[in-house]
Amino acid sequence: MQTTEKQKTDKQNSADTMIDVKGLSVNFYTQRGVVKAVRNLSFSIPNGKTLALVGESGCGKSVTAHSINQLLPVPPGKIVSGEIWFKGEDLLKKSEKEMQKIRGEKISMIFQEPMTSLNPVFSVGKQIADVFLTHHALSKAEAWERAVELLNLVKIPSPAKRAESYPHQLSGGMRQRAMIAMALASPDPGLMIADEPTTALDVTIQAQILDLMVSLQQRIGMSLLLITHDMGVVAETADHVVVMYAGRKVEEGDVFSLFREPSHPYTLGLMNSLPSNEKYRGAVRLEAIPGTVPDLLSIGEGCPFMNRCRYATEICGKEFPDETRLSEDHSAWCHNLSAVKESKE
Amino acid sequence: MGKYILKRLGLLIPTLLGVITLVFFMIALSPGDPARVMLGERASAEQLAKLRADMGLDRPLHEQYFSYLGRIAHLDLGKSITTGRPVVEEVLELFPATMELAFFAMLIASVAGIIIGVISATRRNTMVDYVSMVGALFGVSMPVFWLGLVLIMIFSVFFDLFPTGGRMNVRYYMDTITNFYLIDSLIAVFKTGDWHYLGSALKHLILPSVALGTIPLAIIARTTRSSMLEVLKQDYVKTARAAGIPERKVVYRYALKNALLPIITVIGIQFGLLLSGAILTETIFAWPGIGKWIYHSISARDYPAVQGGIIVISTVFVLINLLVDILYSVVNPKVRLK
Amino acid sequence: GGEQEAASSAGGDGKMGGTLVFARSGDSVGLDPARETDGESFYGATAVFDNLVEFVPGKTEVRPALAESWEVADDNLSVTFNLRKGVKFHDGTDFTADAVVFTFERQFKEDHPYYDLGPWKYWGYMDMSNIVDAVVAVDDYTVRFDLKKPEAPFLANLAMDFAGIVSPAAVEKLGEDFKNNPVGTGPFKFVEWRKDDAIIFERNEGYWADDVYLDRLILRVIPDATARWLALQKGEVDVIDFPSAQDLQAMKNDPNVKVLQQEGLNVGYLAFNTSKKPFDNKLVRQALNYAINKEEIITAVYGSAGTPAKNPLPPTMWSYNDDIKDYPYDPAKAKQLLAQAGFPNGFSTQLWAMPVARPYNPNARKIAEIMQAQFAEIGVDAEIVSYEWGTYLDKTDNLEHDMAMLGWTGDNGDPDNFLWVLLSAPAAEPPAGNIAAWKNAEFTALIKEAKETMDQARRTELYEKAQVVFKEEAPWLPIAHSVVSVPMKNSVQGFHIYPTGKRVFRGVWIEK
Amino acid sequence: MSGDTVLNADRLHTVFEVKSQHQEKALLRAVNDVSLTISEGDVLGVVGESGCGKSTLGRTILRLEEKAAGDVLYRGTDIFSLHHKEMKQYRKKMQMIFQDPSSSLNPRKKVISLLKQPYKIHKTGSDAEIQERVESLMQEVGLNPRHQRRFPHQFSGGQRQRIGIARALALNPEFIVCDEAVSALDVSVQAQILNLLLDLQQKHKLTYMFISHDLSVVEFISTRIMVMYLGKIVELADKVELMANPLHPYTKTLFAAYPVNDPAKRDQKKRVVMGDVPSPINPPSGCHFHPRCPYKMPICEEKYPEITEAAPGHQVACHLFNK
Amino acid sequence: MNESLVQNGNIIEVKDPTPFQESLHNLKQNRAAVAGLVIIALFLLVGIFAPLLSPKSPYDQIIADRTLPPFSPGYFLGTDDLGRDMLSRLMYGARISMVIGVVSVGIAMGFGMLIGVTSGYIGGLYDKIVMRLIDIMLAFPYILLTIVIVAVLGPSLFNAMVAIGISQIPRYARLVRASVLAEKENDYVTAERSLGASPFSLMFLSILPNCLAPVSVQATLGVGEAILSSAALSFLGLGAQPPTPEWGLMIASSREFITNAWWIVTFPGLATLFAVLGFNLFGDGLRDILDPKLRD
Ligand SMILES: Nc1ncnc2c1ncn2[C@@H]1O[C@H](COP(=O)(O)OP(=O)(O)OP(=O)(O)O)[C@@H](O)[C@H]1O
Ligand SMILES: Nc1ncnc2c1ncn2[C@@H]1O[C@H](COP(=O)(O)OP(=O)(O)OP(=O)(O)O)[C@@H](O)[C@H]1O
Ligand SMILES: [Mg+2]
Ligand SMILES: [Mg+2]
Repeated sequence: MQTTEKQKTDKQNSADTMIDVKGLSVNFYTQRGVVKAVRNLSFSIPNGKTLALVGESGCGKSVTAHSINQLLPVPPGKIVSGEIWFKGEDLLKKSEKEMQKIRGEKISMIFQEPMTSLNPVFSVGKQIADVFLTHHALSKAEAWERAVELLNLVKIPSPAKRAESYPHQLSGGMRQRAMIAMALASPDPGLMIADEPTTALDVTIQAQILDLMVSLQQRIGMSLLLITHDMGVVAETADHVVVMYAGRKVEEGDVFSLFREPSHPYTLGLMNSLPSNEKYRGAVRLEAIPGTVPDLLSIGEGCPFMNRCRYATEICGKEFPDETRLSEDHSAWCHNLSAVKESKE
Repeated sequence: MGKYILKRLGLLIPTLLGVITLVFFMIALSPGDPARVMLGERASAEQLAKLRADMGLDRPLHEQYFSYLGRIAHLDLGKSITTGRPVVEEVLELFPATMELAFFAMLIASVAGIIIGVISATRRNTMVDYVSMVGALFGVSMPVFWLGLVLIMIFSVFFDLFPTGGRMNVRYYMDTITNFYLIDSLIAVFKTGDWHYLGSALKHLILPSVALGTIPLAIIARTTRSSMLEVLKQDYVKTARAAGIPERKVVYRYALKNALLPIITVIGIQFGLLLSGAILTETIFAWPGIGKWIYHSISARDYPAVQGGIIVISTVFVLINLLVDILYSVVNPKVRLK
Repeated sequence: GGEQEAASSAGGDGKMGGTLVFARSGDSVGLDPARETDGESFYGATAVFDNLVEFVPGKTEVRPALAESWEVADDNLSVTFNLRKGVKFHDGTDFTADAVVFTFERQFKEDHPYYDLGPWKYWGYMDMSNIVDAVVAVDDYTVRFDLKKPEAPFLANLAMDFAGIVSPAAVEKLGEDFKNNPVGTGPFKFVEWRKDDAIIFERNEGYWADDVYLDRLILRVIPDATARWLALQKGEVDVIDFPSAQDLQAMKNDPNVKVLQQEGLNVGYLAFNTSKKPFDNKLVRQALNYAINKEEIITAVYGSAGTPAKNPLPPTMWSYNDDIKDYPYDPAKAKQLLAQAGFPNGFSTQLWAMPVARPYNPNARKIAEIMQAQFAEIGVDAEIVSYEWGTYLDKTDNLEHDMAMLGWTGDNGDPDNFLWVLLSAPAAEPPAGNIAAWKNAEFTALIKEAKETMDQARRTELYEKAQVVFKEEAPWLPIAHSVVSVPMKNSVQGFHIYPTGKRVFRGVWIEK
Repeated sequence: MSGDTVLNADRLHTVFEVKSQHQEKALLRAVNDVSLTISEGDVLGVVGESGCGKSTLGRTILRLEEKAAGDVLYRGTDIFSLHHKEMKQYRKKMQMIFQDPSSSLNPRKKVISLLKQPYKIHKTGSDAEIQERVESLMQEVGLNPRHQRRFPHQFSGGQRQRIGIARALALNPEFIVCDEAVSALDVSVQAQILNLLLDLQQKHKLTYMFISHDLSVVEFISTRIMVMYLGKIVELADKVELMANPLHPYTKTLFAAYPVNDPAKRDQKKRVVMGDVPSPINPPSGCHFHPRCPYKMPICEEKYPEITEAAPGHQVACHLFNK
Repeated sequence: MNESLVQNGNIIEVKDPTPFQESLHNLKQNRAAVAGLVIIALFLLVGIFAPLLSPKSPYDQIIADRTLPPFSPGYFLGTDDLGRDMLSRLMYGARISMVIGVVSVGIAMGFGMLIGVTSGYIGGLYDKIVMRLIDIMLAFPYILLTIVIVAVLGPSLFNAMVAIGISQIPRYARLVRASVLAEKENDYVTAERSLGASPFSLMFLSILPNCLAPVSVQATLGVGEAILSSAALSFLGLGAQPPTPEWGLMIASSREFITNAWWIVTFPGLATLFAVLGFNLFGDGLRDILDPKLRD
């Protein structure tokens, strides 16, 4: 879980790192101007671990995910710099043909909307079987059989019958299970990217899906990139957390220390904004972060959080801070960490 | 499914009743009377009066209306005032010609339109895309009758590739059984081993079909393109790509089947429009079809003929819509009927 | 091509065989000639039916056909026909006097079992009920017509299509369907009718005359005139009807095509409604006559398919008064006359034009456009009005118009068929044949006398005088007589244009 | 649980006619026999899974949906018996704040006209007065009055929600239904809005019905909490009582399903969640929850349990507590 | 949302465009739409200023100068069969076509929107009846419907416009109804209802303006179609009457010249084609601009 630049270089070929993103920047060239959706983002996920990417809506989480398996809409999107090392290879140097082999075969993906992520005109079984057919040398019947097995694995009741159902005949939870099954149809599941897999679901269903994902991940031993904006979900599932704000990484760390010691003013504010926070028992007001997320179009070179930050100083508007390591597994990017720390006490 | 179809067919009746009523009163309200048209410049007053009485035109309107409804209820479309022949007979003779033309035009339009649309969508913002879409825009902007004349001038007169009009070289005395010449000529080929009939029938079909099919072709191409673009943006396409499904398969199997849904609807609508839109094409290509016939019947105030023709066209139109809905449900499991 | 065809001699070898495709503008309505009124229907009927007498090819004279000879009674009140023997209908039944009686009685005897298949329109048009009293079969091959009054054009009437002899057996068998499956004794047998497409006939092998050469005759429908011409150029058809005036020159220049032309028995005119102001004023009517440049109309609309008209009668009609001089095109004079009539600044009016092409006027609306422009020059502001055809006839009959175009095609070659129907005072009562509503005592007296006189010379004199009155009073602006043009492949021989508009395919052969 | 009764719903039913998959008509009982009382100053929190009828209940109480049976009394007046004119007067007193801040604001209207509309409809005051009031209203909800000429889409989600709140406040209502008023917002903004709602409640002495699927939000803001499942009330109690002592198995399930914001506690958590939410068109027989219930008894399949008072002020509809 | 954020130059203010400015901007980006607009503008200008621009009167006949080919002295595009200047007639034709488009579409849109809004909003039995009637009109093929209506009203240019307008009502009615049904679901409607707004103001002042985007696209395309339909009606003799220089009529009345004076037929055909093309291009572009789904 080392993410400093230096260490990453050492580790890039290391056998126990599944994916290593280095200095990723993504721009969108729109009619209104250039949207710098992701800037200089780095992180890595060790084999079999879960990394949670959290942040408010529009902060670049999905863009990051799509950059990894290169499904960004190009144009208007463009990866302007960075490297994405996956099992020792830089994915950004791969051709579309080669990427097609990697997608589904080694990196699978689950999307936020189970309602729209399955093709409405094919049965669920067929869609899963198709993935098998693409990546394995199987007959159609065999592929179907394997699809049914997978549906069983993701705990869909009477899977053989359900395989013949069309997406609209399934409930949201079942659809999301089917999506997971499809993601598992790869022959060599190394990395699974789950982009807000439970946001559209009810809590009771969300709990089931999260349990399922965690147990499957442990069973298969794949790495998981979990994208979410729900701190609760992070707390329950992640090993390591990257907090993003307006395209930038502002804090990252091991899940326990990050929740124990949120250090960046944004992370801190985020935690304080949660009404479920212990300290609000009986209180009548929350400690909210004032203001709103800036428009990525109009953002300068400084810290994007500065205009909502009560610790902001002059320097914040001029340059983005360097990494401050708080402990071995915990870093933050803020000019005024000491001030933050002081006020907490 | 059966129940659904029955229900839809049941809806046909009030719709047709509405159409019949609408036509009846509109024609009754329109100036000019059929007796006058029939008798021409030389009619005397007594002759006119007698003919009007014979045709029941002197009775009060509501009486005429209800007696007409009564006959329709017995599936009797009456007799054409101009020719005195049963309307059903005339329709059976002419309608196949129009159907054949419309069907063939639609076939050309659908196949070419879908291909062009898909290619444009997958090569969005390339030269191919621009050229096809500008071409398609020209297509929908074309006055059909003018296009027909131009096509004849170019392909028939200048290059001498196709006949100027008609359904078949009249010098071939082919037996007409179904009045669908493609079918009849196939039967003839079967019986005589002579391919001339089929060749001639096809050759005669091409120019009018192209003229008639241009607008639908353009519309289908455009619909296909935008529908494809829309579908290609959907999450499930992203899912398929993320699962490593090859791009060709994503486009032609995953996306196209979804994109077909609006296209089917458009094809249905266009087919319906073609049935009546054929009036102009039929006139220019001397095509003995029902559109031209209805048009002439309207100018001759031939009530029964107009009514009969419109009832038939409307019925077919409604049936095509039903067919489209059924087809739609075959492609789209969401509305698939049990 | 281009020159007129010399009459080819009948008989001889090498003429037999072949298919002739004749392209025309519309389909027949029905093929029972007594029921129908339109030329297209007659085209089909003529091939199937024979009459007792027939017109000499290209003429209005009458010659024997199914009747080998006839005698007119001294009192002119009956005609007895001696029928040709051994003639068979296409259905194999014999042609006898009974068939003749059947053919005619069904058209006027209200208790005839087939009277109800009518209306028998031409019988009415020709006023036959007031002419024919009875048709009597004297014996199997002799038929006598008893007349109510002496009627000079009666024989010519019998040569008209409505008098084609039908097979009683076939009518009895087919009933109403007879009009779709006609059976006569004519040169061609009906084979098949493809609605709005083609009617197919084949040669009647047992025909009583030996000048039927074509194996097959196909009447094909091509509504668009230019399309017909293109089809002829491409050889898809052999003869075409009603060519567009615009294409005539090209046709004449085409080496593979020849154009037969003959003046038609018709007149197209613009009638002034003399019952309305200001057309009740003779000066106004004359002024309007002076205002129109007919040459321009002919050039622009008729091309070489029309000649300017000065009289209500066509020039091919006997008693045509060629001494009459037309009003010259003289806008200045027209203006002066208008001023004299009290309209120095002209007036506003309506100019009605038929919505359809007629034999006597291929494009009334275009003529109206030209007239409108020319009237404008003398200050007359004419709004062009057009109704759907049936309405148009109704409204003109009821004299609702100011000025209206219309025309007439002669049926039987008698001047009375023009002048009485179109210009007599009795015909000016609505529904008026005389849509000028012109009630001129002198004119009506002249043609009434002519109608009742049997002496041709006297009649000619009277009609010529009437035409002088007409010209002076100017109830019409006669526009043109159309020239019938029939373009065909050079190989088509023996085709004749009939003044009455018939299309006869007997005697036609194809040069191989 | 303080003052007079503001609103009283008695055996309220709301039914929709819907088309089932096979195009057949079916009845959907979105609100099924719901009785509740809201007193002045109360914040009644309503939780439940998607589709359980929370919004429909809120809308029916405001007579924005027609009831099928039962009564809604607003300070003793049966609002469903009122004529259009009378109802208009009552509309001033009861307002609604919606979930989706973008769809609840007419995209073609500028903020100023959106906020002036309530006054225009009720014809209160001159143009100048209205203008003044609108500006102070904007200030009150934390919007810059200088932005009054902007269109809704030119604001952020949180700001749009503030516009919605301002509009609801315009006519000085007494009772506001907040239908998922903060669900669409990011947590940081959500906190701002929750604060605002609480401030306004105190300042204007408002009564809220607060609908949300997020337990933590409801827990934070409510004085009483009501849990719904498939159109029915399953449990209703004072907040403190309910959180400390949830009785209904569904309530327990629901509470257990919410993730806890503390990774340290994740291994201690025991989940009891199972199965999917059944379709409301065709709810299970007997107790709607029985197919998912770990404590299922034979009677649960047959009979819907009566709602009973298990503890003082703690109502629950479960056979376990039906003596 | 911007100005409070401006600080130290980190956040650069981007002024939010009004919806109109945004649409205008998008329009400028859409080359097809601009091309369409240019064509429309061209035809409009020619139409409006026809009396000033046209070299001759469109009605003046010089029979002696009939059927002169293009580039003949004095006649840039030649003359027609009555010796009238083609160019002038085409210019006046532009004026007529624009009027046809506007009037027909105006009728269709006016009634269609009224029907669509009311039936979509009110629903219930009223909606059922109205939609049944619309279905009947739709089951009645479009061209035949116009022909029958003209048969009732009598052939004239104005009646043709009315007929085309009436025949096009169903599409607007359906379009608006569908939009209303979708719009009705939006909470802003509920919100205004909860404020006590009257159904009238909800229908016409709140919902309808939000349904105008698809209507304006349809209307633009509809103008093109109306021009085509009117040309077709004139071609059948049911529309404009001579000597009106309406393009369809010009084609119809000179059809027979196609073999020997091509320009008389070809120019009105091309004029129609390009005018309609202009509206289609623009309508298409408008759809792209107004339909955010298709936008990048
Ligand atoms: N196709 C695109 N064109 C232009 N801008 C885009 C596009 N896709 C994303 N963006 C911009 O990139 C930024 C990051 O978007 P992204 O989807 O990654 O956000 P996110 O963190 O996933 O948010 P959410 O939680 O809402 O899913 C946003 O500001 C968005 O406006
Ligand atoms: N207008 C309507 N017509 C038909 N069915 C409706 C209508 N409105 C709501 N429903 C149905 O009624 C049920 C309850 O809906 P409601 O919106 O009240 O649920 P909810 O609890 O607010 O859910 P959510 O949390 O998703 O907002 C749902 O099944 C819904 O599909
Ligand atoms: Mg996202
Ligand atoms: Mg809700």
